[in-house]
Amino acid sequence: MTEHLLDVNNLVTSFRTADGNLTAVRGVSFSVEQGETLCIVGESGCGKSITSLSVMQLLPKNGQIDNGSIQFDGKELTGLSQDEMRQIRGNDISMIFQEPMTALNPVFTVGFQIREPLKIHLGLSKKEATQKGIELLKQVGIPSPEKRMNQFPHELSGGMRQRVMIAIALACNPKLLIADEPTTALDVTIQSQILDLIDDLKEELNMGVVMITHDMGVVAEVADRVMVMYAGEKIEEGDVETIFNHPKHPYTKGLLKSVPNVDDADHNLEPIAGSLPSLKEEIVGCRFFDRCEFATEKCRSQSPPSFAVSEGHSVRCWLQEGSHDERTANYS
Amino acid sequence: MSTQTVTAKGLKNVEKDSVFKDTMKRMLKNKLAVIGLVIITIQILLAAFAPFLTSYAPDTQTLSARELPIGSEGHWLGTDNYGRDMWSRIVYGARISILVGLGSVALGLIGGVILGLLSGYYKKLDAIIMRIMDLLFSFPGILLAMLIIAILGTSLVNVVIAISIWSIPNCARIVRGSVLSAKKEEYILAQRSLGASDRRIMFKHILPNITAPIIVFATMRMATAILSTSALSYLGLGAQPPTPEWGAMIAAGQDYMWTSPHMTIVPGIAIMLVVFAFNVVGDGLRDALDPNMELD
Amino acid sequence: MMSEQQTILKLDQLNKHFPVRGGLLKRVQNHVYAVNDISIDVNEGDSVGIVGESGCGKSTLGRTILRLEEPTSGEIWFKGENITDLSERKLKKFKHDMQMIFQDPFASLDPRQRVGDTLEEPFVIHTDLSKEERMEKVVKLLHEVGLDETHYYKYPHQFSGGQRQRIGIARAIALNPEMIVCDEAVSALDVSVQAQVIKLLKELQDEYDLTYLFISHDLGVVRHFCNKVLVMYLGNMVEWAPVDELFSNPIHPYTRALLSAIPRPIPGKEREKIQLKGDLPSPSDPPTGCPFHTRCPIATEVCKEVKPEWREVTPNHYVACHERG
Amino acid sequence: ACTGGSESQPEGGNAEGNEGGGSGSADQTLTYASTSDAPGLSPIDTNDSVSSHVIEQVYETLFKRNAETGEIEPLLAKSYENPDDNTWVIKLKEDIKFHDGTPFNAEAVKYTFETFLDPERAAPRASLLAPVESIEVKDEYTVVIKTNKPYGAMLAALSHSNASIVSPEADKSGNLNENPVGTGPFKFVSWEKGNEIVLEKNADYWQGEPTLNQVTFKVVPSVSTAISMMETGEVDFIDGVTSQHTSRLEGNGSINLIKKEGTPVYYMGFNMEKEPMNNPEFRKALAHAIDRDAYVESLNGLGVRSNSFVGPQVFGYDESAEDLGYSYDPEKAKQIIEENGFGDQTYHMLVANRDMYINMAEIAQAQLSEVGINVEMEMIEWGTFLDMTAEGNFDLTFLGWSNVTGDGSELLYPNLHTDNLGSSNRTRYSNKEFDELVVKSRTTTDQEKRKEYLAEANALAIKDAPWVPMHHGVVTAAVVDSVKGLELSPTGSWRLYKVSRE
Amino acid sequence: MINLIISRLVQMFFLLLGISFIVFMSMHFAPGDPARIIGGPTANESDIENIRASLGLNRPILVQYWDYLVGVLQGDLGFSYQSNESVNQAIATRFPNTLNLAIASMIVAVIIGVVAGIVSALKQNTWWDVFTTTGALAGISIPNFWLGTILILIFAVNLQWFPAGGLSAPFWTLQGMKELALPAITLGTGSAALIARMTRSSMLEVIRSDFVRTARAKGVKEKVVVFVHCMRNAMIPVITVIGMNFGFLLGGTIITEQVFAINGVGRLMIDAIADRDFPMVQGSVLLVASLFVIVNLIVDIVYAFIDPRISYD
Ligand SMILES: Nc1ncnc2c1ncn2[C@@H]1O[C@H](COP(=O)(O)OP(=O)(O)OP(=O)(O)O)[C@@H](O)[C@H]1O
Ligand SMILES: Nc1ncnc2c1ncn2[C@@H]1O[C@H](COP(=O)(O)OP(=O)(O)OP(=O)(O)O)[C@@H](O)[C@H]1O
Ligand SMILES: [Mg+2]
Ligand SMILES: [Mg+2]
Repeated sequence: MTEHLLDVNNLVTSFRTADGNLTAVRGVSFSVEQGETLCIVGESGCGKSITSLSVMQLLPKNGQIDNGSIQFDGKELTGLSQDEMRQIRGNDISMIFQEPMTALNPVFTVGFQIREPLKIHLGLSKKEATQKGIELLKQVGIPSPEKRMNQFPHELSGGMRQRVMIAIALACNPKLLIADEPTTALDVTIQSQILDLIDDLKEELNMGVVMITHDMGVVAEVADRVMVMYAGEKIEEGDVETIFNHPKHPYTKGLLKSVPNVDDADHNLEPIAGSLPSLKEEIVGCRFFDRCEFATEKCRSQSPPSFAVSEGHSVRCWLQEGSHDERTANYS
Repeated sequence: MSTQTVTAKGLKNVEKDSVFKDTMKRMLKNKLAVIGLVIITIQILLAAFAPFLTSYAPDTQTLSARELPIGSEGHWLGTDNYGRDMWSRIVYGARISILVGLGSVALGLIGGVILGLLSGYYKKLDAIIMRIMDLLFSFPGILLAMLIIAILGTSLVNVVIAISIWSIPNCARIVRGSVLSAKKEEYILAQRSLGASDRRIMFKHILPNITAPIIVFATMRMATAILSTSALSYLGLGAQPPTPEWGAMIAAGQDYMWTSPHMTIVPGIAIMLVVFAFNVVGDGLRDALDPNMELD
Repeated sequence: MMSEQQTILKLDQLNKHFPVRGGLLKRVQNHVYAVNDISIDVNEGDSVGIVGESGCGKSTLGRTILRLEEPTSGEIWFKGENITDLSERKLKKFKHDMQMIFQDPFASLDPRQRVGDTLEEPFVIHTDLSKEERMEKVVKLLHEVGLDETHYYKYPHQFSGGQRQRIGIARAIALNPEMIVCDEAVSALDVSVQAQVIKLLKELQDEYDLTYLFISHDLGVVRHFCNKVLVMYLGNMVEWAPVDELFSNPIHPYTRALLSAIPRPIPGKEREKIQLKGDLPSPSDPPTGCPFHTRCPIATEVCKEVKPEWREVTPNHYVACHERG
Repeated sequence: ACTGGSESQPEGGNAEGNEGGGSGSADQTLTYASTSDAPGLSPIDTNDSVSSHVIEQVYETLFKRNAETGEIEPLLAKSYENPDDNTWVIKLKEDIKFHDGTPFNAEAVKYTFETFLDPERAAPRASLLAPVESIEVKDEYTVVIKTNKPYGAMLAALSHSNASIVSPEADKSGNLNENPVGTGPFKFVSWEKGNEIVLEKNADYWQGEPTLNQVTFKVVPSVSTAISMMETGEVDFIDGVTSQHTSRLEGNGSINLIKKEGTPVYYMGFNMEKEPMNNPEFRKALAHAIDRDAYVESLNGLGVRSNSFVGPQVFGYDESAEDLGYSYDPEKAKQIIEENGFGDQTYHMLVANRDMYINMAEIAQAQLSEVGINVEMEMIEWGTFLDMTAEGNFDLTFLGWSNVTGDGSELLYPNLHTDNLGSSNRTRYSNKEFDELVVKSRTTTDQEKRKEYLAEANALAIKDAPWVPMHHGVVTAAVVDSVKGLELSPTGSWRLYKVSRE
Repeated sequence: MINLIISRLVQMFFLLLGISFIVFMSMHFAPGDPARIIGGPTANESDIENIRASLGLNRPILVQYWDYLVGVLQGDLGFSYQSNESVNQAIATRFPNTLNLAIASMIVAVIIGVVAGIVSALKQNTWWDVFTTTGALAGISIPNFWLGTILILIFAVNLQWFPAGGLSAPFWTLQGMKELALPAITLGTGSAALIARMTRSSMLEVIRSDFVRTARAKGVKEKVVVFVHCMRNAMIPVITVIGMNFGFLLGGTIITEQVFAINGVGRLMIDAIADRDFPMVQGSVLLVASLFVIVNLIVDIVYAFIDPRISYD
């Protein structure tokens, strides 16, 4: 195994609730290279955000990482103290959140919020930080940045705020950018601007990017590699062409068929029946079992391991057992 | 789609979930709220069974047995300056507190809810009603009550009226605020698009959905009402002697604080406990009444 | 989808402006021009997609048509009758025929009412059915949208988003309406569920001959679901055409930009993107002339001053643009 | 020659007046706490006990009642004589000056009394000198007062604090209410309304300099707080202590509780104009029902048990009255009540919300209910109480009369005489025979005769029982140890001239 | 901002007009005749008529109200029936005491309330939380006058740390502060408890919000997260409570002034109501109501400073 920028191995994250422990992320492993975009897709509640928050160690109070390792740049992140983690957050790893409306503090100016990471991690003076902040705003394409520095978030439009978020995330030239549905709340025209922006910046700064989304269109547009999650598990991973053109997991296939195609009016929408299982449900077998048209008895009773279908393409489905004997329990 | 043969009769076998049970379940997880419920239950039981729980009438005087301390024979909570049994007075006082609390809160709610609904729902009425509420609101509560009692005369009933009038603006504001936000909810819009009448929307849909803040307000207000009655009694404007109202008991006992502190401390603790109980129950309800909240 | 079909809805110069109050005496200081001069004809059985950016007045248009908002001016004709000024009472009979499905499956159901009661509501309001009969109707409805009687006594919070949306649909179809306004009816749903709901809506349309006004910002869904599309920008009509025509031959620069911005679920497909400058202007302070000129890549001097006319470019394809009209 | 019929006033019960002395041991200052502020400081324009406490330190009257003997003695007057029943020739002391330097002389007396009687000025206590027809200056130090009919209570009236002599200059040029000027041992310094009035010693006082340097009258609405303030040394003196505070005060070694039998009388009154209160049987039954011994006992020594309306400390009292009246006999009460069916209705008991009356009312109510009389109590503010009793809007009520002049006719006349129906005669008692006796007691100057008339009238009223006398007052004051020389008069008033701090 | 102030003042004008009308009418129709109180128990009907005439009480009520109003508009609140003191004067001497008391108790309440609220929010579900929550609830539940008396007994009489009553020294002196301490605690406790509860819940809400997560993701220190990012947002609802509470405090002064022998407007008011001293009642009620309006105006202005989203133009 070569050293990756981020290497997550068998991550298990759970929540303490009144009804007992809920495991939201179940043994997920993935890695990200420099200059590479990994997209995590999956339906609402499948654990995408929790996976990324685990990496940042910003889980809600009742959440905890139960198992697994997170290596960043060769350094193990689990077990770091809050203070050590703070050095990394906003500096080496940055994160952008879904809601541009609420992710910025409404009572502080844009300038204040953008100066903060610069002062903390780069030790800039207020004046230097202001200079740098203006540059950053310019970099993310905000017109008249000097004026914006003194404005409050509510005075900016949604797209503008998301750009500010990106500027803040990029302030310290992070090696890894995690973007949790950065464009879901935006209009398509704005979305396309933001996606382009992230892509350009990635190229420019040679960052690794983890992009979380449920929009297959976005995936196709920005991803180098794709990881599909279902009910807390990674069920398929591969490079973007493989996932779109040769999906192996029935869920991935279903997902692709559920997306209406703008360019093809006759595209036959085929919904996947049923809905996500609840996290509370104890499931011994495959978690997709009751929605899967190919399900067998084995699927019900045994949880499938990860099968490597080809170089860099792994699928967690019993259907792959026969066709490929090479079996890896743990993909790395 | 499954079989079409099932008719409404099939419904008989279907289990119903109840909001009440759910709410109670959530409430019972909140320890403080449970303590509060227990205190309130005890108070209600005391009030209901007062004659069976006491061996003296609350206003029977024994001038020869004045100011007996706690633990005296036959009077485990002692007696007051007229030789009246403190326990009887506390137990009968529970009735008064409940009546005053319930009465004033109920009256206040009726006024407040109606005004709040109207002003939240009808923009045209809003300005007028809210200005009147502002007017009432800008009087400090006790002062308003004092003025009302000055006009109506001193009696427990008038205290109830005074406190309820003073609750109205508060209640109306809360209701109005909730109505304003409920009105914008899509399910209300849905109701309108079905062609439901305003009255139906207000009382069938908006009102049930704003019960949470109203109930919370009511429980908290019970506490305030009990406290205010006692403050008015302290000023001589509340319960009439020999009514064993707790606040009046404290006020009367103040002068004996030095020699017979139990005369103030016992009713003082009674008030504190009940006010505390209503507050924690109110708090607990606030959390428990949110239908979207999962059981956690 | 020929025009020999009956017109069910006709909008004539429909406007909806919200007053903005302020100042000392709370006087009207300005207006939000949410819907401006919308005129279209919708035929029976049509599924009309209404698309545009957030805040461009789609929802307001939908609500105004259903008379949930009072139109500022213009006329609404439904089934040959002018319903613009009908009183609430007279309007009630039309409420049978026009229904709405809402965007937020969590907000559109009364959280304090059992699902059964929610679904009985239309019958209580509009019919004299007995409780028993109503229950029977409701059970039938539940089956129709893919649920069953076990859900009758449940509360909305016990359902998933997709199921709730089905309940919303059941409520909308309860009285056998002829036209349903779907305001972002599938936007909040996951793709797999979204597909389920779209399928359901289509089935219902086939079964009951429904007309849909389908408000959406997802052009993929619109393409799939609708047969006509109205593109709106800042409260104004920009382009109005049959769906295939619009997607294959978009004329207005805004429509083009919109189409080009949609991410296609086909990796590696390079396409020419038309990036728009800046953001949507404020609807309370719309630009003069063509509302789009501030962001238009091909705007000229005329566009700044003169509002373009509504022109039929090719049959049934209308557009408002000076340059491409 | 000393009797005084002066007016008395219904006891407010709460208006405690006390004086206090300054704190530090040698520091000759005193702080007195009262529950309310004085409405004014002019003897002419006020009519209440709080004001009179201050007035009595600043002003002086022509005569004063000796606190010990109860005799009336000259103060600013040197002597007096009655050439006839309607003429009072009063010689004045010489060389006395008001605080503002104005000399005290016959002109000042004439001015004061004429102003007092001026209908324009509408002095609230003008009735005190109502029989006066004219005031003449005979010479610099002699005044002649003429009355239109013999006035038995003249000296008592002239010793009433409202008949204090004021500086004519000060009254003409300023407002005595705000800026009092008299001849007394203390001079006015300042008044912060609602908070405190400060007096300082009058170094030129004609009887010699007082010991106290400064006196502060502080307003402390809560008696309990006032006592706390005595314990922390912020207050030196309070008066009008009620029974609930006695044990706390007595328990404190550094506070002296002074008690003295006094002139006030407290009673339960019937509304004589209403059924069945106008029935003597009813009143008799209720009088039998109330255990006044137990009640007085519960006052912790702050009340005197007596059947008489005219109290033991009041001129006109006769011991034989104790054998009259109706003693505690609940059986008899029950019997009368049953026979007459008095128990069938609920009676409206109107009570002013002042501690003492509430106390009486609570006890009376409990005892009445034991004999089958159902009473509903209405507690109201003093102001409304006056209104409602004046309108006769009650069945039973409780009242008191402090009797500032200590003279029986000034109790019986205002409270029970037919003339005063609708004003101070709140129980609406009217008895011709009684009226005649009272008038005689007022117009006779022979004190022995007066005493007989009063005793007779008293006996008559006791028999008719428009009142059930609850108790006769004990005037009280509590002072911190270091305060010496305070003398309480039976009317509850006090002077600080001889007070000192140790 | 200027707009807000002007419009509030205009609103206040009408509010006061309404209040004065209601109070005027209700006092006049309430039982209890000021003339009889002044006349005292010995006065007869004609005396009382004279007094009524001298007070102008025998004129038609609307004429009386109009005259009163004209006076008020000229800044003259009339004269006390009881002591003939000018109402302006009476209020001017007592108001500073009430204001000192109210402000001191507000300070007590805000300090205790905000600190307790933050502690219990940060230590949610620990016994710190239980302790402060219970304490706050107990604070709400104690009757004012009871607490006052107990504080006097403990801290004035027994420990002799503070005086038992009175307010004479200016508040900036040590003596003045000592005098204010007990009444301010008595009066502030209830509000402190309310503020603590509000602070706690609003803090908890803010702590869970997205922008706090953003701040953490930037690597901001926890202390800064809490005291810079959370505090200011959490204070927004708390400030409303503070404003509302001021009315409650003003009401509370009535009792506190009574217990602690403070010569303030509250006491003036009860005495005036009891004496049916209409001009005094009117004047003090108008004062208290305007104070309430002004405080809430200040609250709204403070709002705009704390929350940039609020603009009043
Ligand atoms: N604080 C929490 N306590 C308990 N469960 C939680 C908590 N936060 C999240 N979960 C649960 O964890 C699961 C995964 O949540 P996550 O936010 O990662 O989903 P997601 O894939 O990001 O979904 P979305 O697309 O809606 O953002 C969900 O089922 C959610 O209910
Ligand atoms: N009740 C109202 N009062 C004032 N302005 C309103 C009101 N309702 C809507 N608006 C304004 O009208 C404009 C159009 O709103 P509308 O909700 O119709 O947009 P939309 O196209 O549905 O947007 P979205 O896609 O975000 O739902 C917006 O600028 C909105 O702020
Ligand atoms: Mg997420
Ligand atoms: Mg919308």
